[in-house]
Amino acid sequence: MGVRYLGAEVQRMEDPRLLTGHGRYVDDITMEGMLHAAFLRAPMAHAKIRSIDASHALELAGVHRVFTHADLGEKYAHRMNQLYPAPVIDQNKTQYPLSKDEVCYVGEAVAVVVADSRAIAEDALALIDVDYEALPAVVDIMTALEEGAPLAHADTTSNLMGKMRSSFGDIEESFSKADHVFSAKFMQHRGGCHSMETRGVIARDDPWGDGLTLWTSAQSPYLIRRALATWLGESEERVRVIAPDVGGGFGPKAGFYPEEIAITLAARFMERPVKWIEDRREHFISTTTQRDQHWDLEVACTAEGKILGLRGTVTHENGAYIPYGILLPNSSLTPLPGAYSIPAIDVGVDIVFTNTVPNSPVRGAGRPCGIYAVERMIQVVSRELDIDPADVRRRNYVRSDQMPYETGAKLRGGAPCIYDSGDYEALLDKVLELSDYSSFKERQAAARAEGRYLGIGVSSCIEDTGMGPYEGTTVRVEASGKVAVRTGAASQGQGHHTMIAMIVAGNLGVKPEDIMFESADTAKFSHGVGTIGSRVAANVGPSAHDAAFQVREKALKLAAEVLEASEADLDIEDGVVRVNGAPDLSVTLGELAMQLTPMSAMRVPTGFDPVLEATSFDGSSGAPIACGSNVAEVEVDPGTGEVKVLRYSVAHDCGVMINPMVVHGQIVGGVVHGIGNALFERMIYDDQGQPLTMNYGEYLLPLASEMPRIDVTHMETPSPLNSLGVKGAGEGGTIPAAAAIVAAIENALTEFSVEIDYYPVDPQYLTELIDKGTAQAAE
Amino acid sequence: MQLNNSFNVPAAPDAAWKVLLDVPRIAPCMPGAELTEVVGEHAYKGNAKLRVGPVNLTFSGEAKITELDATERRATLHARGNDTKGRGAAEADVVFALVESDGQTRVDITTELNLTGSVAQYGRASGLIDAIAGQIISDFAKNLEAEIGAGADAPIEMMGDAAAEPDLQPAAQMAPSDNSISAISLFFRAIWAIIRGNR
Amino acid sequence: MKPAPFIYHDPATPEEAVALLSQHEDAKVLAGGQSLMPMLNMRFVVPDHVIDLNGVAEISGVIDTGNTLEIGAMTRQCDLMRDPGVNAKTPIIPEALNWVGHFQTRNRGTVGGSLCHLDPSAELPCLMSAYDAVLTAHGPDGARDIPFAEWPLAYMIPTLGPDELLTKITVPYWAAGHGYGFVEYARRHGDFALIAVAALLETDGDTIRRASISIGGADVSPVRLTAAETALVGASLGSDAFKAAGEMARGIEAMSDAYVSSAYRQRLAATLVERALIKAGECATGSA
Amino acid sequence: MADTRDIEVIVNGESRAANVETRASLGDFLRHGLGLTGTHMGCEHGVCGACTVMVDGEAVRSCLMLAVQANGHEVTTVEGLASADGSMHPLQEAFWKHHGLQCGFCTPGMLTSLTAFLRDNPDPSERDIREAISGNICRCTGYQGIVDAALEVAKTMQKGS
Repeated sequence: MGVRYLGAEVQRMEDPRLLTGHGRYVDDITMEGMLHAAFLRAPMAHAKIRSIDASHALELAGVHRVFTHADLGEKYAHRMNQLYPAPVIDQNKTQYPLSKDEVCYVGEAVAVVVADSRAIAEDALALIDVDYEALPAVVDIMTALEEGAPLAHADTTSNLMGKMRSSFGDIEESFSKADHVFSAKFMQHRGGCHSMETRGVIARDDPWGDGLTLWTSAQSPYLIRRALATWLGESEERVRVIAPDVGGGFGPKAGFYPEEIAITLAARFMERPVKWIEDRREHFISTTTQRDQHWDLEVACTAEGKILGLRGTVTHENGAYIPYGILLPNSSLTPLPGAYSIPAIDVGVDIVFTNTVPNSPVRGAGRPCGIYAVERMIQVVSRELDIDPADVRRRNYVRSDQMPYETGAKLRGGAPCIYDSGDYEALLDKVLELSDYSSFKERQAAARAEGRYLGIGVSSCIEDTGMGPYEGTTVRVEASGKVAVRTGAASQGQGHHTMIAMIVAGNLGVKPEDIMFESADTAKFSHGVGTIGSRVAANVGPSAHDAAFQVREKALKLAAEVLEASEADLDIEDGVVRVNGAPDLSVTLGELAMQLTPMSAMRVPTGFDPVLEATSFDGSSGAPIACGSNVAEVEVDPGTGEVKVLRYSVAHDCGVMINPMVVHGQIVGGVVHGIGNALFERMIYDDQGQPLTMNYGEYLLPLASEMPRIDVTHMETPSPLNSLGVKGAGEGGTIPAAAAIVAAIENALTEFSVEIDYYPVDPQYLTELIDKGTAQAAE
Repeated sequence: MQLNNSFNVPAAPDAAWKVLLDVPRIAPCMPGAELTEVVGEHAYKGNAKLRVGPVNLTFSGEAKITELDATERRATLHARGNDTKGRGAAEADVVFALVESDGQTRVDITTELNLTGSVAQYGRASGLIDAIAGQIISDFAKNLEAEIGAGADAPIEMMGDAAAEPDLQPAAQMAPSDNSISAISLFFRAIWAIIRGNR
Repeated sequence: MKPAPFIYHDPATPEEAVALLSQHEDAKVLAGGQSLMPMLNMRFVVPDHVIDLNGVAEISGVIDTGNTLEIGAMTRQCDLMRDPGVNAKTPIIPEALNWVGHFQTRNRGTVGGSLCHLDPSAELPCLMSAYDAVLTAHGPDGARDIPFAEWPLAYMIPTLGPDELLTKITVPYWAAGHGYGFVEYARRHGDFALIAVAALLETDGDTIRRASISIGGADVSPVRLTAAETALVGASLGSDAFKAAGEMARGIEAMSDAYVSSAYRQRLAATLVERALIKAGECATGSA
Repeated sequence: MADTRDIEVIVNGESRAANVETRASLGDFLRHGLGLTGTHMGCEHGVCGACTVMVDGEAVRSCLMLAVQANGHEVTTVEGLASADGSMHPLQEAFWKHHGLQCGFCTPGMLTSLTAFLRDNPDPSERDIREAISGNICRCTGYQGIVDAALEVAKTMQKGS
């Protein structure tokens, strides 16, 4: 019982709707009397606002109002709240919904026009005259902390937002007893969100009726409800937030944005619904992104390549404000030992303000950076000691017999990071086999004979997923026989409907298609967290499992009474409770639900809850640690610097897979995102903080034409931390990808002694390294 | 971005200084620029036109002498304009310093130019936009050189009158008119030279 | 990202289009729209009038005159690619068009539109430069022919008067059996070329009789590598001559932008000129 | 006042008349003028491909065409791919089977693009398909399920013919 659909490749229930053009994304929603908004955004990275004159804009036919900070009034004159307060934040800079008197990045919202149509609202933007006094801008993190550097905020004395540190073990001893100490410095650049659906908000305020309702393209409607109600100083009871179909999230949609407040207030003041749909240019300059991290590391190891310690410093670019706490630097440090047993680590992070778009996690958050750092140091050890990179890894892995293994690092919130289960070496063996690693040298030699440069790169990762404690589910059997399932977990394409329906259907004994699924509407389910950090399956899975099980128990108990049979003799299939051995004796779940309803001429059984319903918040206790090993095979063309990814192999372990098809899709999509980070996606600012990469011809998202076929194999080591044994899968593809690609490129260009200290690796940079290597070889 | 230009004019620093302060007279030296209004002592309104490929920009704004040091013969002109169709803004601080050199005057012009908004946000044309701005300033310096040279021969009182009661007609039309093909062609050929020279 | 308001005109003949251009000062011509529409949507280009040529049927289509290929300015890129005559006599054109955007944009994009937009990286100007094509413009006083070498005036500005309309492009045929190679390097399929090279070779046995090499993406308009063309004439097909031509490309003028330096463009030009010539050499079957 | 035109367009087989502002894109007209919100606007500068529809059978970007330019033409959107009886197009079925979509935002453009592409290229290689959809950006799937779906449909079409 119960596991019927678990592990089955069930085609997604949300798909027919989406495939036939019947999805319902924010911009698809329209309502009577709705007005349209457009934002005037700061054109410079740092400036004082001297004055704003909207009089010409207001004269334009079809323009209803223009709101600036001053127009919102005293009640709404305060900065946004810190979503994730943390003691290490020394300078807690959050934005105003509309800039008050200083703008700190290009794209900061300064005013909002409300008009009959979006086009008219945009017409009006050009007619608003803002008098700015330009201030010096800081863009480069490597000089931002120097004496005399321009300040990102006029009222501060330093660009240092805060410092944090991950420190454990005896680092001095590790380094003093080491046979070798190697060092490396490298810059990591991660790009933006670029969900194909931009952000968008509709607000409707009905103070005498439904209260305030927000439709927003978001990952965490409950967080938005809480943040919005808190900012407004109003009760969450009167705020309803709905995330309808969301066209991709990837992290930046997990936050709470100035526009969500500004559109709410516009709707409130106008007493009409107001819609704002972010356009793609706005997305580049107003949706939070991940940016630069500079790492300066030293690794201590034995002559055999056993790593004893890792120390160094990180400079983390935070952007202009702190919309999302210190989640990024924190999640960069947490995975620092990687899949390895490293006795001592001491790495500090300086978190630095710049006059660029504020920082928030993008798929994987800081984990891809932390893992890249560890994997780079493994590569350095492998290169310097001339040991096969797979073997260096093998010598350092946390072994399965060491599980649960406490690394010494801390999860967010300060809980110890404990690797719960997994067999990292077995996973490596699987990926080496999948990628034909052992025969690569022959492939490489054959290609070299034809003048082609092939390279191979390995990377391993761990990932703290499934951060609990909960993401709840309610399961209720209706008299119709349909089963209503509600959860707070918002989906941006992860297939939550299907996953939860599979679990509930299996546990309860109904057909998946009889499940009516609703999620991400704060009015439909009391309390939720959000779809972040690969946490939904590991939390909503157990709660759906538990709630369905509870309903089943209730139904069986009631059926036993109705059918006058022993509970032990009952079973439920396709919504019908039958007595084993007496097929004629049956009652449907719908009839049982009906039975509990007080109706004339029907006896309501006593001793039962009024409805066949249960709500569970069972989740994960701690963070299940998923793991993966990847092998990338690339070809580099020294003539152009082009890197082609020929093959990409993944062995991944995210515990028990609920729907392997969905897991596969998450991994493949995640790898492609990681290849984008490694080779393509780069957001450039000039030294004045003007963003230069403002369209999809210049910001290079990975396309089908450059992506390889990605082979994936799985191990299923159950997590002991939740009832289903599942771990998260949403980011495990992305996290190790850049490390594997960069290692493969270096391997291809061994004869040029290429050492890469920056990604995304662009062809010009690579040709410069090749030419440098060629010149050195000639000397 | 900072741009530096220097040139010599065959006039005494005092004479050159007077011409320099006559903004209505020197404004037309800026390619594509025109003054439309005098709004106060040392404060003016005007337009500047610029074409970048298919994009025709007209910056409309104000110019103001913000610092004036007659003894050191240094002046700072602050100019700021918004594109009339909302595509961005240009802001410049132009420092003019006059130094005597062998009975003549060396004019040092330091321009701190900042383009903002969508006009400045196109990576593929970034090198080109810098070059165009550089060319405009360099043309301005050349035109100014000619103008100051010419002005040095004119009676100083005349120029004082002109400053007090400005004639908004360009004193000398050296700026290429923005829709004259040959002028554009010349202009861009010069820019190409700069782009190439910079590499 | 909606266009600013404009007055829309849809003339049916070139004369009507020219009349509209003469009449309206701030007018923009809309051909396939694959470059102009993004600029309108982003409000980089904010014209008072848009003159849509999609109803001007007579400037669309290709004619084989025997010695030349005449391409109507409004001929869609997809139609040019599919035309059997074009494939037979100017095979480099369909090969190069494969690199122009994506099939969806080629379904709307026109030959004339691309030539007038004159993006430094665009493939069609690079091709027309290699062919020394002649462009015919109609104005209020009738037609005039403009050799491609005189077509680019400045960065993304062709030699067209404000009231002139590009109507036709004439491409002189190269001898049957000529070799051709079109190579480019862009970061992703369909992206702006960092460097594109079109190479044409006529041969007599193993001897090169005539060569044309055009490099796109390096400078603000396509660059002909005339010195290498001259050097190739009389040389034998083969790697030495092609490598030498590539080395000459290393010295061309090239732009820098936010993404790549002029030095990288020069290095790339050297690589790609050699590769384009190798391709051209391989498919030259002898023209005699 | 706004410059408008009366247009008549056959959309998914049905004649639709409307008065449109001349600056309105075809995509915005389909979505907001006709309520056919299956066509998605992802970038509005012609790169992402989400807004792809078929005009007279050819796949085009509906953000790069004015609504007024569709006057007198036939437009097919994702809503018009399924049969009249509601059964999905083979490509839609294959996307479903191969997990060719996650968030579903790029999907309409993928489907319209591939419908036109496979009609004209019935025997494509994987490489051909990858190039064909290189003008359609998907941030979720890594493209593999989409490519597999298209390959399967092509194979079925081959057998059927």
